[in-house]
Amino acid sequence: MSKNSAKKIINDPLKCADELFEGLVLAYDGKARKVGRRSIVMNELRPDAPALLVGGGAGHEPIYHGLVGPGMADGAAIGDIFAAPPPDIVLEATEAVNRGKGVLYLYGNYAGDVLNFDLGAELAEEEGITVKTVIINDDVCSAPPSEKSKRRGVAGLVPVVKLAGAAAQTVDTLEELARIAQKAVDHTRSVGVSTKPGSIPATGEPTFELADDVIGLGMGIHGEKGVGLIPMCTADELAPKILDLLFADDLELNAGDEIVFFVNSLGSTHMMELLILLRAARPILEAKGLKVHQTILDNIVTCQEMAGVSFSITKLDDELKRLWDLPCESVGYTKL
Amino acid sequence: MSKNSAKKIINDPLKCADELFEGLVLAYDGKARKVGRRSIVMNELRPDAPALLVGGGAGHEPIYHGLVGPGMADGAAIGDIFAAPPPDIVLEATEAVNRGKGVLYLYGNYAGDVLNFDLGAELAEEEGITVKTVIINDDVCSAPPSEKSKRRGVAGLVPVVKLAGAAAQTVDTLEELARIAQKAVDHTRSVGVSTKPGSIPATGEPTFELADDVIGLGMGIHGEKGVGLIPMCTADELAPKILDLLFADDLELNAGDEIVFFVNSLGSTHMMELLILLRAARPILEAKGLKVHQTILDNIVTCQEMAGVSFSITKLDDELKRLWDLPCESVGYTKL
Amino acid sequence: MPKSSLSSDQVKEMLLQVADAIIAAEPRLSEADRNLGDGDHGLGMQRGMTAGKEKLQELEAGTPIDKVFSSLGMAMMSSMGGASGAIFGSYFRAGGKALAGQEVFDSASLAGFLRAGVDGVKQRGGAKVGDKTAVDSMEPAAEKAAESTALPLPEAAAAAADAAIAGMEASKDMIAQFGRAKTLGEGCLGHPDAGAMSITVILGAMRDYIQA
Amino acid sequence: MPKSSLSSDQVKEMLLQVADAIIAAEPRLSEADRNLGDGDHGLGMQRGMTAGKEKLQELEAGTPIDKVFSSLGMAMMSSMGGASGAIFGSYFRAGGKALAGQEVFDSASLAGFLRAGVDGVKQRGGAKVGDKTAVDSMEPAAEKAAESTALPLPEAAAAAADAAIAGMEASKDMIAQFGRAKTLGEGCLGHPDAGAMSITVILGAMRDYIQA
Ligand SMILES: Nc1ncnc2c1ncn2[C@@H]1O[C@H](COP(=O)(O)OP(=O)(O)O)[C@@H](O)[C@H]1O
Ligand SMILES: Nc1ncnc2c1ncn2[C@@H]1O[C@H](COP(=O)(O)OP(=O)(O)O)[C@@H](O)[C@H]1O
Ligand SMILES: [Mg+2]
Ligand SMILES: [Mg+2]
Ligand SMILES: [Mg+2]
Ligand SMILES: [Mg+2]
Repeated sequence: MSKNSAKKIINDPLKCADELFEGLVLAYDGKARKVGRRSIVMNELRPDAPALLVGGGAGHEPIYHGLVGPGMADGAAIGDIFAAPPPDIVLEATEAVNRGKGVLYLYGNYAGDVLNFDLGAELAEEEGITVKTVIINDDVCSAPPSEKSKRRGVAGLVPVVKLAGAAAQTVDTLEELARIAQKAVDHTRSVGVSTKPGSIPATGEPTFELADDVIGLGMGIHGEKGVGLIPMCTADELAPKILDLLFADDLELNAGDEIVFFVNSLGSTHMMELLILLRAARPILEAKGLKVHQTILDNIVTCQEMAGVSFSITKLDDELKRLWDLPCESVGYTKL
Repeated sequence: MSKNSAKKIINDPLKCADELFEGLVLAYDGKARKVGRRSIVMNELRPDAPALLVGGGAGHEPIYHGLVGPGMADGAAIGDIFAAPPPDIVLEATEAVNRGKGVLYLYGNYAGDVLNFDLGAELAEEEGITVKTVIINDDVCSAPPSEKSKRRGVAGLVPVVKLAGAAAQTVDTLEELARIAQKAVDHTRSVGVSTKPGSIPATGEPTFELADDVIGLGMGIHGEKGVGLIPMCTADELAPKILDLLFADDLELNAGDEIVFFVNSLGSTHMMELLILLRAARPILEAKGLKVHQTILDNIVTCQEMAGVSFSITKLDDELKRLWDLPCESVGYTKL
Repeated sequence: MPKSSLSSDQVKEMLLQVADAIIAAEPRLSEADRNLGDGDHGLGMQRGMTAGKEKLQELEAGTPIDKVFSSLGMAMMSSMGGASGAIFGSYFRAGGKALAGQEVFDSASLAGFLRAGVDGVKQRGGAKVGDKTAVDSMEPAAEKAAESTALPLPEAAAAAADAAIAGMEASKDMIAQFGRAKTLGEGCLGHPDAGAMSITVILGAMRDYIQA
Repeated sequence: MPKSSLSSDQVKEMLLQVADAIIAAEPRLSEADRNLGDGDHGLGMQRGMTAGKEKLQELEAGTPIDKVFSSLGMAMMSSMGGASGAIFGSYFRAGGKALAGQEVFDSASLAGFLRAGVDGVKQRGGAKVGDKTAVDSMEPAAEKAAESTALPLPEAAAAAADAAIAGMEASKDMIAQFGRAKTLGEGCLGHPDAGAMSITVILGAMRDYIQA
């Protein structure tokens, strides 16, 4: 057992991914089941429908594997801590969710995920399963709009998976599902900041350094560099900085537009701070004429030990709004 | 502005309670409204029904005030950080939720809450409003079963408010509502542990000390002393210790009993650890013949900066199970 | 010059100084609560006394003495919340009520205020001497003031303030029966109760005003 | 004694030593990834090589050389996940495939393995020399081995290992175009790529086995 300086309640730090997976299967109370080595799949799947498969590395719970459920994803392929799932896990999950109508892979834009899901797709195609892929790249600060393929996927994945999950309950073809998922991605942008570094359970070491008097503006969910470091500041100062970056991006936001506004905590930032940030952000959204159709405040996209927040905006058109309003349930996000 | 060593994203540390309250009102997206100085009340209330009012100090978000919503509480009276709401706030909330059938006060057993809600009740009675009170005292480690009136209210308040909230949607008299809420309390027990101290925003200082190599077993949600300190240990070692304390208490748990099992994080403990603890706990519950009707894993009862977890068990009889299965929605807990 | 009795406006002036003394003592009071409770006692008292000052300053000149005290109590009760909002609010409200109709504040008024105040607190909170609460300072101060009604006000106030300190000191050896500290058991020993400490600050500031 | 060529069982033995070398280098590899990525590269490689060892040990004596390499690649790919699972898995799988039918492993085999390996990686991941990835060690090693087919295996292996080190050193001056480091821009400068470092460990361990 390696040392673990982060004072976490775990067992063998090298077995965290396997053990949290076993816990997750139990958390679904019999509604989802373990498949193969490390996939989780709903027991009741809508017959003859295209499937929605999500996935990614562990250590960011409850995403992605906590987003499986009615009105959310059909299943998830789960990797090790901070590591995309290997191709054979992608394959086992693909086979289990497929109902003859093909499978949509929906995941965040990281080299490892792209490589492994692509390898998994090749294996699945060999088994005669049609696969389509939509990659989530909502992180505004990771590349300019002209280089969107370089953008990471961060907290915006929650509204995207919710919308795609609703679509998976209603559409009949993989093409339609992929179209809507891609639209949800195209309509979603996020900007995050970090105040305290994360850690990997196996080492317990902070994965990056951040002085006490600075905030990483535009940082990714592993602490990847963003726009730069800014002096530690108040919620009232920070909210407009984040929103300015969102407004400056290429998602057009006009007066009258309806949005989902998601304030995510990276895990060690508490709800009190999310509420105080929401108080700072809402008047700015309103001043721009945006109508918040739904607010989400939660820690759904996290990183071990890390503190920080992100704002995500998803612009709803009529189709997305209809899908948004459908109920969903999962370990990570539930809506009546 | 006082110093705040905890690196939190806030504004004036002395205004946190007011500002998080304003954020919370926004988080309800128009479904609940601000009342008076610092109360929050649902806009749509079931007509001619007894009302459910919860409340307590701030700094433990999303409880209590995040538990307002359909199928949950009708309103909440909110205090300052770690301080029960003053009597006039209790009164303003009471008047706003009352629909002529009286109001049930449901809150955790702390000196300040009892004193202030009692004062509030006296003022309400002067206004001709009937008030009943049910006090939540689920914390097994704060006093022996023979001195239940000394027990604190901790994470068990979530299933209790959920059950009382469902009752408030279905029963017609205050007496019935109080009876069911009291039954929910009587059927609920919690044991918590802490690994890292909390802090008060106004000072940023840790509110208690805890060495790196120990866990506070049975600690309350402000770090109040419990059974004692134990050496830092693994999830597999900790889960049976917590469950043993729950099983040794006076809530009879027999083979075949159905329960709600709630694993709560105090806020800085991440979901990964909750999942690994659930993996350790479930086989022990099953070995005792208990049937988990619903698992909840979340950080709903928190304390600024504090790390730690608690297990809560609510035993469901037929009546409570029927109430449990009703849907509910709130900022803090939602169920389809 | 030491004051042998106070007019209602002087009472108001005295309570404004009491408020400043509590506000200045915030770190010490919070620290005491960190040892036994949740560390916010000083913050709550600061909040209450800040609201109290505002309320006192709004009072018209010549407001009756009982109303001066109970205005402070009401302001504390409705701004603080928490255990001490109810306890200290009740202290000043109940204590003030006992002075209804009095036009000057003298040694007898002090004794009347302290007795009615602690009785109101005991009735509200149920704590008695020895339970390691504010009552452990309130009760000896009230007793001492009752014995001192024949003394000039400056001496009576000094005696009551000293008794409050002795009560706070005694609370170090008590095991808490109320409030958040009640689960600490022997872990309480050695630490004075935070609310009792507030009483020593309040009575100390009253004495200082009266003696100055 | 330096080995001029390896049997398939020796290749297996060599790869077991490669695995141990990577496992031992875990802290160094993770540290390199902490500077540029998410700090888990060593852990992933350790996981992959631990699974690889098990797989290699299960192989029957005389398993063909290409299968020995590709078994390691498969084990890495399916146990690691992450970018490096796909990259290093592809490396050993594609590299191994090039040795189909070969009964001994010599300087030409080394060159064939390294060329097919890096080509497989480039095809899979799209990175080229200069992008600050493992390719920056793989490519110079393959080139050097191609120039060294006339040399005895121990010398060829040493030359390839040195070229890998030079490639890793060169990666310090590159700005990443792939993986998590790609958003760091100039923040990359001065740090070697973690995957390139793994290649130096792998080729160093191969050389050590061949020379011993
Ligand atoms: N029943 C009671 N009677 C008298 N004083 C009490 C009682 N309960 C609590 N107190 C006083 O309140 C103090 C704590 O106040 P404070 O920290 O402001 O409230 P809280 O416990 O709500 O955080 C204690 O130190 C004690 O003196
Ligand atoms: N497209 C690519 N081609 C070659 N190597 C790559 C590519 N993408 C990433 N890598 C290598 O993978 C290494 C990171 O591996 P690792 O840390 O295990 O994966 P992850 O980035 O998923 O955490 C990088 O240092 C780089 O050498
Ligand atoms: Mg990784
Ligand atoms: Mg308090
Ligand atoms: Mg306190
Ligand atoms: Mg990495």
